[in-house]
Amino acid sequence: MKKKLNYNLIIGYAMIALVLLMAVVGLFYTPYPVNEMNVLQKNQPPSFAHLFGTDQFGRDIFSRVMEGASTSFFIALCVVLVGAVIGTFTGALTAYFGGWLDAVLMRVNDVLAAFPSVLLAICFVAVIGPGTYNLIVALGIVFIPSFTRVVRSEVLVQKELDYVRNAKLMGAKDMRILVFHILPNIKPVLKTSLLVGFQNAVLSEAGMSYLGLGVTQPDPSLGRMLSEAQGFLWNAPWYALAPGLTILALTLGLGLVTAEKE
Amino acid sequence: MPLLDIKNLKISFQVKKDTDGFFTTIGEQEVVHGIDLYVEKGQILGLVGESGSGKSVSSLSILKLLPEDAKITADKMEFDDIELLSQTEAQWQALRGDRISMVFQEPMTSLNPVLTIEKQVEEGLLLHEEEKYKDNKELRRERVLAVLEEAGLSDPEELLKKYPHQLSGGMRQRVMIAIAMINRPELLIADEPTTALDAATQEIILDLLKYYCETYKTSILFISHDLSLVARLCDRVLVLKNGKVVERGTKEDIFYRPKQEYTKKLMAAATGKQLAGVSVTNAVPLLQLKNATIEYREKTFFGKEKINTAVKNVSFELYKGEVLGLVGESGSGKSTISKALTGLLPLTKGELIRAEGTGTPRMVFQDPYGSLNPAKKIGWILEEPLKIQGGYTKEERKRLVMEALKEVELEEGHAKRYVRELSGGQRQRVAIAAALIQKPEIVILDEPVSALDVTVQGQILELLYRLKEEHGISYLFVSHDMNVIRRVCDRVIVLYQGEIVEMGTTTDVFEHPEHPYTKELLRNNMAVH
Amino acid sequence: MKFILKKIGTLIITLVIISFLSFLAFSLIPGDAAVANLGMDADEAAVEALREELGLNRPVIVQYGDWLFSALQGDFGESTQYHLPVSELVAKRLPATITLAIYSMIIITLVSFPLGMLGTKKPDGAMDTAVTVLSQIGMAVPQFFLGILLTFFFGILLNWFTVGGYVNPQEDLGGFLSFLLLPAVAVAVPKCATMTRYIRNAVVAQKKMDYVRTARGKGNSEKRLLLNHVLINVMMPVVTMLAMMAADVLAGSIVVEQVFNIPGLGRLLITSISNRDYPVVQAIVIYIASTVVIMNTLADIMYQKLDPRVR
Amino acid sequence: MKRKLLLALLMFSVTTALCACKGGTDKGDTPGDISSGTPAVGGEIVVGITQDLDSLDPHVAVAAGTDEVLFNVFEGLVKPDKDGNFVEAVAESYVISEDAMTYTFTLRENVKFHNGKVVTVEDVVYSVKRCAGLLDVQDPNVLVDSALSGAISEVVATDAHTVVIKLKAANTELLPFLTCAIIPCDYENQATAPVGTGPFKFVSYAPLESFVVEKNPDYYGTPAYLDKVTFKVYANSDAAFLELMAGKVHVFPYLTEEQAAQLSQKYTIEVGTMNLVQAMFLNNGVAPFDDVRVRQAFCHAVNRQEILDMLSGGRGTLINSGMTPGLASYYNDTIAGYEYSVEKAKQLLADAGYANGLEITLTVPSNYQYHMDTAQVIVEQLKKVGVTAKIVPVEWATWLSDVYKGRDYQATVVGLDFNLAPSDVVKRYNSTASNNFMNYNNAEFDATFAKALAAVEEQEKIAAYKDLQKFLYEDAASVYIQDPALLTAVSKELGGYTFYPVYVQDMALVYYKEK
Repeated sequence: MKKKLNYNLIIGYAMIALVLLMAVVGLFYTPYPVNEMNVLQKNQPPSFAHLFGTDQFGRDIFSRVMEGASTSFFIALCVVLVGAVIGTFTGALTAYFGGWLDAVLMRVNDVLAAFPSVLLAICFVAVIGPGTYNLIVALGIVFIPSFTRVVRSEVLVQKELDYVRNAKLMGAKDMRILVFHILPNIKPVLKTSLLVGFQNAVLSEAGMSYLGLGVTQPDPSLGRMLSEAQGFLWNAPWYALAPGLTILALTLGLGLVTAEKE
Repeated sequence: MPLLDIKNLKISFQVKKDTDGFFTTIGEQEVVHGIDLYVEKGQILGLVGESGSGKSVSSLSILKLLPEDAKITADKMEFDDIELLSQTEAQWQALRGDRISMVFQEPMTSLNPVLTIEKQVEEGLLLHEEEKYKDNKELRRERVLAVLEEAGLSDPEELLKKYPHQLSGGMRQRVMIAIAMINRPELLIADEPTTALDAATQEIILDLLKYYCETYKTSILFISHDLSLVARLCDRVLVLKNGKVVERGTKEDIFYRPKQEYTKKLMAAATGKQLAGVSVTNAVPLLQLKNATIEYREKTFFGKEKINTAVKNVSFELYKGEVLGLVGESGSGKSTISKALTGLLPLTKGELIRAEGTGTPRMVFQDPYGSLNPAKKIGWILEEPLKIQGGYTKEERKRLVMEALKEVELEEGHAKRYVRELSGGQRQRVAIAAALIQKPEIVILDEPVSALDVTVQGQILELLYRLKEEHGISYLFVSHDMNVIRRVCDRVIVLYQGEIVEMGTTTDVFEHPEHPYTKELLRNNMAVH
Repeated sequence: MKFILKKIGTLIITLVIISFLSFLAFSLIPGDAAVANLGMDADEAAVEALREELGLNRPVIVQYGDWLFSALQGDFGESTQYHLPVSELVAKRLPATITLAIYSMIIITLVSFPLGMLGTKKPDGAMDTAVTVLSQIGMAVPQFFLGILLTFFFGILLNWFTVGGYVNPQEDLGGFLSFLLLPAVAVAVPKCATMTRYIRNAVVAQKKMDYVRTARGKGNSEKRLLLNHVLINVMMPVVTMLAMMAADVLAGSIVVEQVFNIPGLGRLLITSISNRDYPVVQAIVIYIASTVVIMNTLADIMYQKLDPRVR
Repeated sequence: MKRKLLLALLMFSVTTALCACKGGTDKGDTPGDISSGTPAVGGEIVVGITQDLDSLDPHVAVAAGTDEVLFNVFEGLVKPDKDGNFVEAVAESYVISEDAMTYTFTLRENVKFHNGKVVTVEDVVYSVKRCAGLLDVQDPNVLVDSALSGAISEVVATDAHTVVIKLKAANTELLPFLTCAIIPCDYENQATAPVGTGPFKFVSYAPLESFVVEKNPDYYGTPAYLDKVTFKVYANSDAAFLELMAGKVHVFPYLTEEQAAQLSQKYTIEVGTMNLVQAMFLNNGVAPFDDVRVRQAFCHAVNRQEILDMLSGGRGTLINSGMTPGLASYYNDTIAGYEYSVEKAKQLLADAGYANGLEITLTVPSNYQYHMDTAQVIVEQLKKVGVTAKIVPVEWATWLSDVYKGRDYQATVVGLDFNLAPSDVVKRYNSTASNNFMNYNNAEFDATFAKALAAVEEQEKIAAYKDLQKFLYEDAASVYIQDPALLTAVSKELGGYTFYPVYVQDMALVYYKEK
């Protein structure tokens, strides 16, 4: 018997852990106050004093990346939760009970699910305006269909299985069957969807903030930082690198873990 | 000089195990531990064994069709004096489909779903006699039509442009055989070629194999779990168990003078010990189905209704303490009736009457894995019906669960396991325990042993019999397997296309079948005797 | 044929629903074009007059009916910001976006097939692992970050192309096409990675199918096996997936147009959103929605045509 | 010209705009004149702009960015020169009556529109009436200039060369508003193919891409040197900057400090000011800013020099009251301004009862990056005096409706632009002014303003305006910050680039230097 390390999983978890650590620590401690400006320290390259350098206001990029990471985590988490909770709810109910409501909801759902998430989110934000909470609402809505679809198709499969028939024979009520018998069985699928959804949520949040339709100033956000940094690409390329690589580490870590779990 | 001569064949696989997420443990597992076999020219060798015996793996190794991580070693593996194991990949390719061919169990998946039959049949010609056939479409087609016709396909022209899914199971398997035979191979390996087919078609395929053997002196290596099939077809038989040869000999040796315990057990399971015999007279029926008709309605997109009649005008009674067999092929309406009896499906016409004090029948399904919630532990699964029923304290429920486990000869520790951690037989025991825990009067057994190996089948049947005797339960035993039905049923109902074509005591039906369909069923199943 | 008609029927209904919903949504937004248009010191009467002229005072359903009627004739109204017909504005933006999308689709197709099959000879082997890691990175990288990186390396460090130097196709088609290459790469990479992974998994899965064993049993070489048997089976879901990917590519180009300063539909959309130029936003949203829905319908029909099993 | 709040750039832009110079430049007396080379006739250039044109019809256009470009195509009866004087354009001469009740304009002979038609008095009457909203059938898209509509009672042509404008009340400051474009009265395609009288004529316009003009050979005045000018629209100054690095743009006026530093190799960096009052405007009507001590505290707490250092490399002109030096003689340069002093600020806050700190909200339009940045710097500075300020970014439309019109805010950071008339700068502080979004209320101010408006005598007028500025300073009506610097990159091959005290890019003066 040989033992082989699962490098993908280890690296994946390590990356997530690193960003998570930055985000969590960032909530309580940052090397410099996030918004503290310093005229004398504008656009400094990375150094021991400023690990990732400073931006055009002399603010410490490392501190801002930490804070930005927590914002990203927070938003992505909320988005996925909104999507997953509502999506699971509608998906499970419509699949289990069927009927015309199922038909209508699925029509709507299919149309929505066909749209790339950023595009739909742009449409929503166009209506409700940018901002952290609006973004969560917009992306949350956008993320519902994918969960609905996954849960629905899984429940459709499960409800035809003999164990559900068995439960019915025992006299179990529909809701009991749904909650205690079927839902535990879609947990594995839901887990993967949550991971994939989280990765998408991080990417979407960053994209929206980059477009200026997400987190608004002065709240630091990795996407926004990148759009600001783009203007300094010639004289301060590290500015773009820090938030970009942080997003990448998070999404890549999630991707690697998801791939291993599938 | 045998055509195929194998000495001390060993096959092992790499096994990956995800132990704790971060580590993958890779180990080697030997599944075939030194098998010797030979096939003479023009002879049919039967390879018999239950699942996990190594019969399929061994046969695949002859054509090197095993996955890449398989390690094959043998002292000798000669085909017509060619040492197979030292062949290069190109040499293997030249042998495959030309001198040695294979037919597989599942013709649907074994054919390429998106290529026409013609493309798939003619490919053998193009691969092995390219110069001759490449630019000669007429010649190619002529050969294809001939080989299809020989395989018993009546209208081969019609078939050429069709796709596998447009054919019936039997036709597909004939196409598979045609593909295998197009280059007149010297050796044909048939791996459970009839298992996926219904009884009538099985017979035709066996005849076809016999025909090739006799006409072209093709040697056949016939692999099956079904002793009765092997008995009818093969000259010599090898019995395998857990990757080792248990017994070998001529057909007569194995069937009439088996030496090994295991062979005897296999034979016993195939023929069956009689478990039925309680004659029921004058009892009040627990359950009555009167003139039941069941239709499925499908609404199409434009609102038209499509009506599918699954069961037509069926009436019967189930008495206390009896085992009533329900026999028929898939699509005969067996499952529909059992669903209707449990109330999962409404009757379109007719009525269902249960005697007073009789609860809803419980069910045991064919596939215990699907019928037991895979996300829950056994203890939870057994406790659930009691919870739903209500009226028990937690301690009482636990006690009842433990009793039920004991009843089906499982241990208390099993309560803490998941379904996937149990063997097939154990799962079915759990399913039975779950069905019985509420002490029902009637249990519907829907093909309860079909998914199990024959030796396990016997154990489960005996368990069911004992439980019936002890608790006075009535069974409705649904099956397509006449052997099993004969062993356990008191009375039998034969279903054909949704209608009852024959009903009577087991003895009557088996000894004096009246309906031609019943006769056909019996002929195919009972050939050993 | 009936299937196609049915699909087209659903398509039309879907489009009407989408257009109405988006129309409704935009009409609910507070702060209208009249105010935005006249600036900060405009007086109430003037705003009211403009509102009247723009038809903002009528019930939504009437506005929608009007809009739909003209839209069917190709008239999507007038931009409140530029006072030009929306259709003209959108038409001007289309070449860049469509070229970018087509470019990306070509890259996706050309790269993902060979890359997807590269590692399948020995699943979990070194080559396979390399492809897997590469595709994981590709899927994880945000398109705009990739765009910025490409800008930095090829535009600033290597100076191989002019950053932000979009050229009008009418002026210089060659320059136009060569400029769009890097943006197309930025749009394509994540989708390419997804596709590569999909193809890789599909090939590996197909190779485990019984029919492959049959084909091998006939004496097919590994190469013939892959090309004549596996690929055709992998192709069908992949082709439909490619069609569906068109939507993702459009979405990607919205972001990437911002990065590379390309005057395409995406930039028009973002600008119009900030200008509250709703006729334009409306038209673009519906344009993109139509593309998405049409591509999906096309994918369905294509699948229907390609796969003998559902034909 | 019309009034508008500076609508500068699109949402990602780094700086706002509007230009002015007059002493605001580093180069002293001849600020706009880069010259030194001999002018060559001919050539084509590309000028970068970051705000797309909102309309080609000069009377419909609202955005400052549009006027900036259309200045080359259209002219009024008069037009501003680089020193802030109004010189005759379509009019050959003008007379303002003694009582300041009638303006009489004599038209220049044979001024031709770009379509070849000669300018007639009908065209002039039509154009002025259209701007003033006096036409019988008024296009609702036209932005009626309230300064004109409120003042003019009648516009009549007395003969083929003379137009008389009669006023409702005496007004000596109407000239700056009569720069409104003269357009043909019977031409209907103004919005798509504009026709004016300027030194350049319209060639083509592609929304969000470019606006192209070519030399008007029939121009009555000094003809332009250049044959063709392409105004290219960029999403933001970053995008333009990248093309500047590639040498594809000849003139670009809205650089950030960092960008300017990197471009100095290839370009001459011209420094002007934006002719803009940038301030943290305070709502005098609500707590805590209804207390003058709090307002004064904030004036002491904001380190204006640091804002300049942070955002524009120290460039920009600090202002101490509500007017910029661009208004020349009207500007009160004797006001010293509030010194930066944390102690004084803290003391004043304590006096007002906020010894333990104070929380306020800053409502800032998020599309103006420069103001957003300023606000961010201010927030940091306020922390030092115990004030916690929270920035609420809002969209421009929301800012207009909530802050500007609704006056529902505590403080905001924006820049206000104005016409070259001094009244235009300060009249919003009149307690009854509809656009007095600061809710500033000082009876003495109101009285002095009325006096200034009515004054016909120039010295009296100047004195009154200087007093008005003093009131604003003493009452600390808002925290006045600066007239921001305008950094413009001009290709080293070019000469003649000139800053104006209004927001224009005059391409008629630009030329390629003779080699």
